[in-house]
Amino acid sequence: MNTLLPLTVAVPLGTGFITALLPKKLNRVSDIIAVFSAGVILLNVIFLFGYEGIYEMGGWNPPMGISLYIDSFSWLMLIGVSSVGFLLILYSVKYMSIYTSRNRYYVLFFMMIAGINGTLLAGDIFNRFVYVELAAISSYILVGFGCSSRSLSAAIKFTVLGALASAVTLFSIAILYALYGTVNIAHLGAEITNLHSYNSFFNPLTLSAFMMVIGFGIKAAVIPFHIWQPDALETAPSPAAAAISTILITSTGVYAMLRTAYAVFNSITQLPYLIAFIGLISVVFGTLYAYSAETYKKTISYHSISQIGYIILGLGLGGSPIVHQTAPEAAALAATGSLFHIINYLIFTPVLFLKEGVYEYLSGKEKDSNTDYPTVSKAGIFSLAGIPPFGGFISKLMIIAACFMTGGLPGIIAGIIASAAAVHTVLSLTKKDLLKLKTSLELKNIPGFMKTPILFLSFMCLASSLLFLPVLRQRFLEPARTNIIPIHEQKPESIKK
Amino acid sequence: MKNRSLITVVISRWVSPFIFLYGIYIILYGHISPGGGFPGGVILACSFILALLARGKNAALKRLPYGLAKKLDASGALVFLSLALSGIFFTGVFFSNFLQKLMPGKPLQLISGGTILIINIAIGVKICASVFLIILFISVLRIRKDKEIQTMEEN
Amino acid sequence: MLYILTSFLFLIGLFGIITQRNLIKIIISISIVENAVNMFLVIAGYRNNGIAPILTSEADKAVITAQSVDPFPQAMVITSIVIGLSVLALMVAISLRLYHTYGTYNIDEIIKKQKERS
Amino acid sequence: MTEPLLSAILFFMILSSTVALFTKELLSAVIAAGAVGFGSSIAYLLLGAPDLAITQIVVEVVSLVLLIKVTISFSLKLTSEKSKKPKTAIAAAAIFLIFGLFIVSLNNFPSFGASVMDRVSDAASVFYIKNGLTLTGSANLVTGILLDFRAYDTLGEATVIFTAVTGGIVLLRKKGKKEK
Repeated sequence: MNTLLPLTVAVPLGTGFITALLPKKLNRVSDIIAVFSAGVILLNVIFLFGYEGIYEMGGWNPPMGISLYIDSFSWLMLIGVSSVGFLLILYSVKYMSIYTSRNRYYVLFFMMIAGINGTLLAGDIFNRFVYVELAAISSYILVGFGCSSRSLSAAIKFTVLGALASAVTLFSIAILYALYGTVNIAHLGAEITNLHSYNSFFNPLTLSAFMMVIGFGIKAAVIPFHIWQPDALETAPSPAAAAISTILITSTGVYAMLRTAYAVFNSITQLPYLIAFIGLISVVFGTLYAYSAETYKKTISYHSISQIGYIILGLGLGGSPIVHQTAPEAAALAATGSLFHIINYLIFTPVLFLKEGVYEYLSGKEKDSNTDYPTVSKAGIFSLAGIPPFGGFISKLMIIAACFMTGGLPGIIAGIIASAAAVHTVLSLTKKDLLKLKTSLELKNIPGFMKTPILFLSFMCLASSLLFLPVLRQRFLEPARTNIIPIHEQKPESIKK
Repeated sequence: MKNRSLITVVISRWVSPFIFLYGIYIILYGHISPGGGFPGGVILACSFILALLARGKNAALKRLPYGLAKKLDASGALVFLSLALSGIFFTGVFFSNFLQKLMPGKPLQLISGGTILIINIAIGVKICASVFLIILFISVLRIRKDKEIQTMEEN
Repeated sequence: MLYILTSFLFLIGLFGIITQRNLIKIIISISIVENAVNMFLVIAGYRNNGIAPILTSEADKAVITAQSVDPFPQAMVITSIVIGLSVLALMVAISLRLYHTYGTYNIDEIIKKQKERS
Repeated sequence: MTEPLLSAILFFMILSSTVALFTKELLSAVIAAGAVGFGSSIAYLLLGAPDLAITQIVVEVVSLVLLIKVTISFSLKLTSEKSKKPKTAIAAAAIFLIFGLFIVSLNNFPSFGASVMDRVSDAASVFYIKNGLTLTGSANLVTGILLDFRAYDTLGEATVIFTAVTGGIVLLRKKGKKEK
């Protein structure tokens, strides 16, 4: 058992508690503590590279105690989350000086990171529920951090939907517990595969699966459940908006939904289609809403919904048993493309919010700007639009190509719709003048703490396309893909039963 | 301050020590009878909340000052976390009940269950401070005539 | 039967969240939903003629093993009750602050006043 | 005997939650919601969960204090709701549709009183009940689970309420932004 595993959660928790104990005047000290421990978390995760296994909390075996579980997919998410988290903390040091009570902000931010790390490592659905709640509650507060009336109304909207989501998730856990008597993910998966013997489609198990998808779908802000997202992202402080749109949504929404769907409900063969369908809807309506959005931040928020849609679409296709049988390479491509797109999404979305923060910091105004930002940060928007050399292009292409490769009619229709949406994304960004290269802000004026994260992430937008190289792909993406997608070899018999 | 009825003031002054005592009982005997850190902590907080509601902000803050409550809130959680971490130190496993393994007490006695008793006390203190703070914030927030918001925290 | 009643309670809360326009009533609906879910879990842990999972003497052990209700859902429900309390406190804090700005708990009026200001 | 009694309590809870939703006065809605909470506390007592009953009753007291505090300390307004009849009707229809789905789905759900422990022999709870006392030293098995077997969950939960308090401090402070 690797002690680094629980430390990934314990370090941010401890940082939060200690920062809360510090007196208010020592803002400098809390800055140093925050940056230091964000670095420690990042190092911690880097040292976990290649480690696969479980950690039994308190030394109790899995069904009795709680277990932490790490594999390549969780590691991939963890490294993304902790490096983005580190950069956002760096950025916040300078940016948050325009807000009051900065050390409380650090407390909340570290609680959110602790919740996210706990979510990613959880090997137990109830434990995952608790840590998703922790991350969610801190994010509700971060949205309302500015205490302006608009941010407060965004926060209450987010809170109400989040509370509903958690109740629905808990209901689903309750049904699973009443049926199988365990909440451990591995055990539940095994029990469900063995005991799955319902004749009708309407049974407690599908009800539970449905509720789980709805609950995590609200957290992931996919289209029917997206109403909290644009408001929340528009009014939150910039680094908090960047954190919520990337690390929170991908881990407590997308990761939790897919992990539960594939590890627990793997015997419900229709579930991947539902997930892929939700993804497709999000892709289409995300770009459509973005076209008519008024402000810059709203446009970006809706576009990020459609990017999440691509991720879910790809992983839904990649997990479906029928695609697996008819066109295995399409399924593999879709899943790999989705994982690649998660990485790209984690890189390009923060840039879009952070450069907005630079403008706010320098001018003190909250109005949105289409003109004032360094040219380098354009990389983010190019990657989002899918302009060729950038990472976003390759991953999107992989997902769309996989749709066509499935061969079936629904796959082709999905591919056509998804590629039309991709073109539409570029068009709507061009219409809003977001793709033009123009600059009126010199890099010199930006404080170093704010400049470094933006420059690094912008560079990574381009560099991430290197992940497509077979050497790196096989090292990082392929193991993660085999970890998340269940193997469907024994499927046909269990369907017949 | 508002006019407070003499009956509420006197009765609340009489009752709140008993509520406090009951809360302590619920916390300490949480591992051998129904109860535990959570309900016990809320009951402890209730004795302060009663003072807050019946006799006003100052009477409650005299018993549990604001700064102390904030410190107790964070340090209770910190004690819990450090007990979990000391599990690594003593037995090599996070969250192991090392006291129970090293020197098991006699079951059904007060001193039994190893770290469970300590965690119960830490959680009790923490929850007491938290719930008191929540109610304090809600009841202190007022808008004066000049639209200045009165809160506990100055910026 | 009990499960159906509990899920009906859940759906009443859901109905409230969808239709109510008053913040306090939405908060109430959420607490109803949470109550229903907790109730569902505890009912699932019940055993016929069950007793509480608390030992009073060491000799009790056999009785407890044979008759005690499931302690695990109770532990989960305690966790969920406390989470519910903190979410409720948070929502009350936010809506109180909104009330101080707009003088109402009604969502429609808040939105209307927001549009007037901007 | 437990089942009819529980059904009666649940009916009472359903009734009072309906009152809470449809009454025009906020204070009565809050009190009706309190009735739901106290009803569930009694139900927990009947279901053999005294720990939960205590927790639920104190938490309900605190949340009632919170809700009454925000409704009573200002001028008590009637909720001015213009009834949007068609929208409410659609929502009600949808809810009944989902209710039908619930009934159909929960059709072959294990009956009341058939605990998981009797059905699944290797369930975690069987282990807890057999060995809880010897392994944790806690006679109250629920506390044993909360603070030893699954203490990690409890850490998360304690952190959640800590975060909520921090949120209270943050959201109810004077000014969000410094003035330039």
